[in-house]
Amino acid sequence: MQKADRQLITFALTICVTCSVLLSAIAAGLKERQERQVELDRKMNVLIAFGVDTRDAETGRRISAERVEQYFSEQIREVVLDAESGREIAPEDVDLVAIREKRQLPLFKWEEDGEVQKYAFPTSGQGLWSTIYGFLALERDLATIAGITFFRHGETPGLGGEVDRSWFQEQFVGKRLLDDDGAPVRFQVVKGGVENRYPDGNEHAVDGISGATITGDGVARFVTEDFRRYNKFFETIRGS
Amino acid sequence: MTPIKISKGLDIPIAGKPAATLHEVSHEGDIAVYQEFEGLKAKLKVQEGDLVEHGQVLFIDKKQPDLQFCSPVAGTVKAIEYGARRALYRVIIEPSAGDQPVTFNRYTLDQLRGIGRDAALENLLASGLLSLIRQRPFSRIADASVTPKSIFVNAMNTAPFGPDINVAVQGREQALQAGVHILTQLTEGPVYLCLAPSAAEAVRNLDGAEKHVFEGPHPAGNTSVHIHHLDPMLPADQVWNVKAVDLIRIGELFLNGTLPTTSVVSLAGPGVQETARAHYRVPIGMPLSALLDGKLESGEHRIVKGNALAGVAMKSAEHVSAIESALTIIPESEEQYFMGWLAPGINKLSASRTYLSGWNGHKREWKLTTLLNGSYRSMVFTGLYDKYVPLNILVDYLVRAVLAHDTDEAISLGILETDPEDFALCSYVCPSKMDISGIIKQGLAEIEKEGI
Amino acid sequence: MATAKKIISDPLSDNNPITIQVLGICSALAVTVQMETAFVMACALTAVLTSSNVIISLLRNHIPSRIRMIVEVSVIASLVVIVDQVLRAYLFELSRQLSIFVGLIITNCIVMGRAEAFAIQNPPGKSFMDGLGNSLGYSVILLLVASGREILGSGTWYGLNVLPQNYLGNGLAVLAPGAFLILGVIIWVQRTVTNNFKDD
Amino acid sequence: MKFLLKRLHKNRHLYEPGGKLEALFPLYEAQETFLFTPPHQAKGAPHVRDGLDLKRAMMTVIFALIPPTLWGIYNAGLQYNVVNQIENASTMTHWIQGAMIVMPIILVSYIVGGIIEVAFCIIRKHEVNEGFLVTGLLFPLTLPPTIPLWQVAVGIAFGILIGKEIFGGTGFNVLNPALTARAFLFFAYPAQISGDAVWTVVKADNVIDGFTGATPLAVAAATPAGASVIDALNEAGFSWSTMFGGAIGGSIAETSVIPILLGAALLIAMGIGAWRIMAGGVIGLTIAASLMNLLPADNFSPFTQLPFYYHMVMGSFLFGIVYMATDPVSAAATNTGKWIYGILIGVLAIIIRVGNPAFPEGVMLAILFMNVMAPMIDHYVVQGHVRKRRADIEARRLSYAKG
Repeated sequence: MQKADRQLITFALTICVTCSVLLSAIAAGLKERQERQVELDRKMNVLIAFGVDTRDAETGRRISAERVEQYFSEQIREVVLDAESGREIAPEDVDLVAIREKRQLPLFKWEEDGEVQKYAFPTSGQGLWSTIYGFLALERDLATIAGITFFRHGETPGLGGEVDRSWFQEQFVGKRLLDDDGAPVRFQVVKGGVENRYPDGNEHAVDGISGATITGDGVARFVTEDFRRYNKFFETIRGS
Repeated sequence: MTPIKISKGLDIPIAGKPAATLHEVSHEGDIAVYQEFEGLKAKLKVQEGDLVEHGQVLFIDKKQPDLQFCSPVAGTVKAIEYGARRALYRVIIEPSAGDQPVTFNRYTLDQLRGIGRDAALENLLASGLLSLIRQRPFSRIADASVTPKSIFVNAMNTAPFGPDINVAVQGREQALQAGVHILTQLTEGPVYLCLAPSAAEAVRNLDGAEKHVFEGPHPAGNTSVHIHHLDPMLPADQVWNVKAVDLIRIGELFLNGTLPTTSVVSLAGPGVQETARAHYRVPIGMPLSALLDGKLESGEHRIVKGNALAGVAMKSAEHVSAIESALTIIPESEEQYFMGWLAPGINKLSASRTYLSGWNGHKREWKLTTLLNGSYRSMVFTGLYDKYVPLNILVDYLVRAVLAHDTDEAISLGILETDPEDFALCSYVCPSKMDISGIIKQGLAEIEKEGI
Repeated sequence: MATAKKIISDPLSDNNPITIQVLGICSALAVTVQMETAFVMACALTAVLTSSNVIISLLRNHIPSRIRMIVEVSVIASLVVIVDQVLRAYLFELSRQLSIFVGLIITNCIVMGRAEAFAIQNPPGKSFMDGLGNSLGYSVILLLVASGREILGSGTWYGLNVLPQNYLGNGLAVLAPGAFLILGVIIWVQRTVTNNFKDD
Repeated sequence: MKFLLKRLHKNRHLYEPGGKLEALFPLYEAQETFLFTPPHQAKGAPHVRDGLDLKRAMMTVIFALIPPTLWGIYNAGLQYNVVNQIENASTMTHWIQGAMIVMPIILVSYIVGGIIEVAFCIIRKHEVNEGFLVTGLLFPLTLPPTIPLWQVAVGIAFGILIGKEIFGGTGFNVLNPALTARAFLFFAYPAQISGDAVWTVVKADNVIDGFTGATPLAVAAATPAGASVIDALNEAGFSWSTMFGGAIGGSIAETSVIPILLGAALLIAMGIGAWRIMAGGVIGLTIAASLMNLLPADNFSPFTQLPFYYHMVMGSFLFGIVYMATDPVSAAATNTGKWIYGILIGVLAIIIRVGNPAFPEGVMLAILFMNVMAPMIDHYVVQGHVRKRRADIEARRLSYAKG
């Protein structure tokens, strides 16, 4: 082997080793913090669905991580349900893949003074171009919507993209997912406005976004479907 | 003979068609010989004050030194004038009685059937009449060192206006026949004679040429159209062409052995008094003023050497051309019409149907002027031009290739088969008032300079 | 030092990496919807570009020329991964909005281009200046495009309302073609003003 | 009129080079050539010229736009009066009401567009081109009558700046400026223009029961799976004949077929509009829609099953293919190219309409896309022509040589 070649290989090796060691160290050092951030983001969205003001009114900044953790330790309890039986699953059986496939259903309970006041669960589904992700919170009656948030989507800005706007999300508050007989309804996002279609009002519908019929239909569909998934469990609670 | 029918094109219904009558005009005063060939570099052979004989050399072509341009009259060289860049403009000769005219080889009609190429060229070069024969591509004076693939004789005229061969041939039938025989000596290929449906017996029955009749609107009479239909050219081909009216003079040269002194000129156009619109046999080089005196309408006119579509504007102090036998007189105008874009267009001629005249206006005659009828605008690709060029050429793209100096593209689009005059109708109808012929001319010049 | 000044000022207009050399367009389109993301992206690129220039300049006499490019890529890639990791740990939400575009700095022609064109044959001091100058040239355009897009698209600038509340956002400015248009207009204006545009 | 001409000429020297208002010459030129034909003479051959100039050609397009414009005005008023339940509304009140809605839109387009056009003419020192007169009218006619005026201004400004001036002005633009303007509004302010909203001007406090106001295309695109689009259209009040007649909500000039056909007839008769493009568009639409009909109804959106003669009268297809696609600057120029260009517009319009639910109106995008493709189509047509031409000449020479 010639000297030049040896030098070349030595240099290449040095660079490789240096880079990999450096990167591994940084990745390992930051891993915990990054995971905390992901978790924090998820929790933040749950809080939004529960109607917690996550931004400081004056500064407009997000509330601190400690505050979020405080909410979760004091007032929020997370459980995972089995979609088929509708029962809670022991923490050791929780499976992330099953959650993604909606075979296991995470549920957040908002407790005040030891009593559950609100429930929240993730809801997601196809819009026009993309999957829309959000959380839906229900009042104690397990039928009235307490809040909804859509935090990730890839819809057209100005059209379907309006789902992340407050005007759209706020209309959900107070609407009901059960009819008078206690059966789950087909929730509607009404094109052209609820007022026009139902002059007497409709508590199972919200106004659509003009120009985004398919996004609206998608939202209505996956909210209805996800509610039905959880409803098995809700019925047991209502029954008790 | 089944006529070849041309459907694309347009006969512009301009007033002033020359009558089929021939008047003799004589002239005593000065005569002028012009250097009127583009790209020719003249070398003078006389000085001011020299005495010249009828048929004596005045100047030669530096590129083709055998080609001599001769005096149509005996006299004294009164003045030699130069134009831009010290190029020869014209030689003015004051006629006087000469001693002995310069003579050329003389043949009988029968001899001419077989004198051979060299003998034919000898006379044509020595007399300068080879300059009446043009060579494609580039429409330059025929190059004697080239044997053309074929020769086209144009015995028709569809442009407004030119001399009628039926009139010009009267009394000169033999000379025309002699001209055809001479041409057959110059090429190994065919000599095509292209006729109008109205061609007289004398023209129709010419011997030695392959005859074809072309029928249809202008430019059915253009040589490019004839070449395209009879014997299309590839880029390497060379073809000669000559007008039948000019061929008469070539025939006269060989039959008489002296340089012809007269040519037939058509005087036409809306600017000419109706009674004066006719054919004239005039001494070559006579002043225009003498010819036109008393024949024009009142007002300002543009004197055009050639036809209204492809001719060149002349000054009134100039003389009858030795190579162009049409004179067209068009009134000048700067008239402005109120709200022209709104007018129904009964009084304004247009080939487009946006004017009422576009629907039926071509049935009557119009006293057209030099008015541009619009302003210059940028080019818009419409395919409109293609309706007026019966040559299987995409004119818009040819024009664009030339403007972009893309000579290869221009050649593959067929520019070498054409002559600027073929695009005169495009310029005529162009709503942006583009000078299509000028662009093509510039493109041809560029290709000629670069070489194919 | 005149040359140092020129090294920094040249890439700002006369030789701007985006508007003149038309490099790094991909990220200029993707992250300029808001000032905030554009600013973070500009900082990330500045960090990567200056440090990659300095590191490669330091190594320039040792790098065997046969593996020159691969070493440059390794250095740049490592730096980019570090920046990406840090962003994820400390600016989670922004890093999610920037998504893969931070990672794509690796393939950003500006970084590789400066390493090849400048750092490999100049001392660290100058290379630092060059990296800084080009980062600034990139950042200026990025922030201009982002300003245009955020103001037109949402009526805000860096999250602050600059237009009346009832301003109707221009949806085109938010879409990627909007970035193309604004970038195109910037190039048009710059070339018209500096008369830098040459036919052929 | 001689008097007027004299007055014009008296001031001419002010605007000519060296005059006080030299910079404003384009303005002077514009007014003089608006009032009088220009006095220029043909400089060289040909020494006589045809009566047609570009101004006249452009004005012909404007004449051809008059029927749809008049219909648009009438219809805007009619829709307003019906929806707002104006009592005893007569034809005359429809006209007046419509003019009050539509004329401001057209005026804003002309004024804003005109200012930009003239500004560029002054900067670039060339004459005001008449093409802008067509753009300035075409653009507002493609807008819904409910469009806010400021959007009209922003749109036309964008269309003229980005659609035309950035490329160097009239004749150099790749895209049709009017369509560029509309596309800009479409993407910038989709809520106002996507065809899903109420497109009839409604008084704020007067919304009648059951009035949804979606355009036929929006209704068709939103038809649920398994249902028939024709039924859905009929239910929403859009039978084939109402859509043909056009007394429905929609963009100002696009709703009725009859005035557009009138305009098309005028354009073709006068030889200004390219009939090959129009015919190509109709053929392309027919083919594409009929092929869509062959798709299994169960697996695809019900929109695929709509017959072509419905597509033909819906939305802005006819208006687009007659007035927009035929713009000579941005369309294909060769005859074969025009056929291909037209057919592809028809095909693409259907594909976008049916296949892309976010853009129920595919015509605008189809034309813009084909604007970009037109030079390429022409390029291949020209290359084909060159090859064929040479082969043709060689074949003829060969046959001639054989005798």
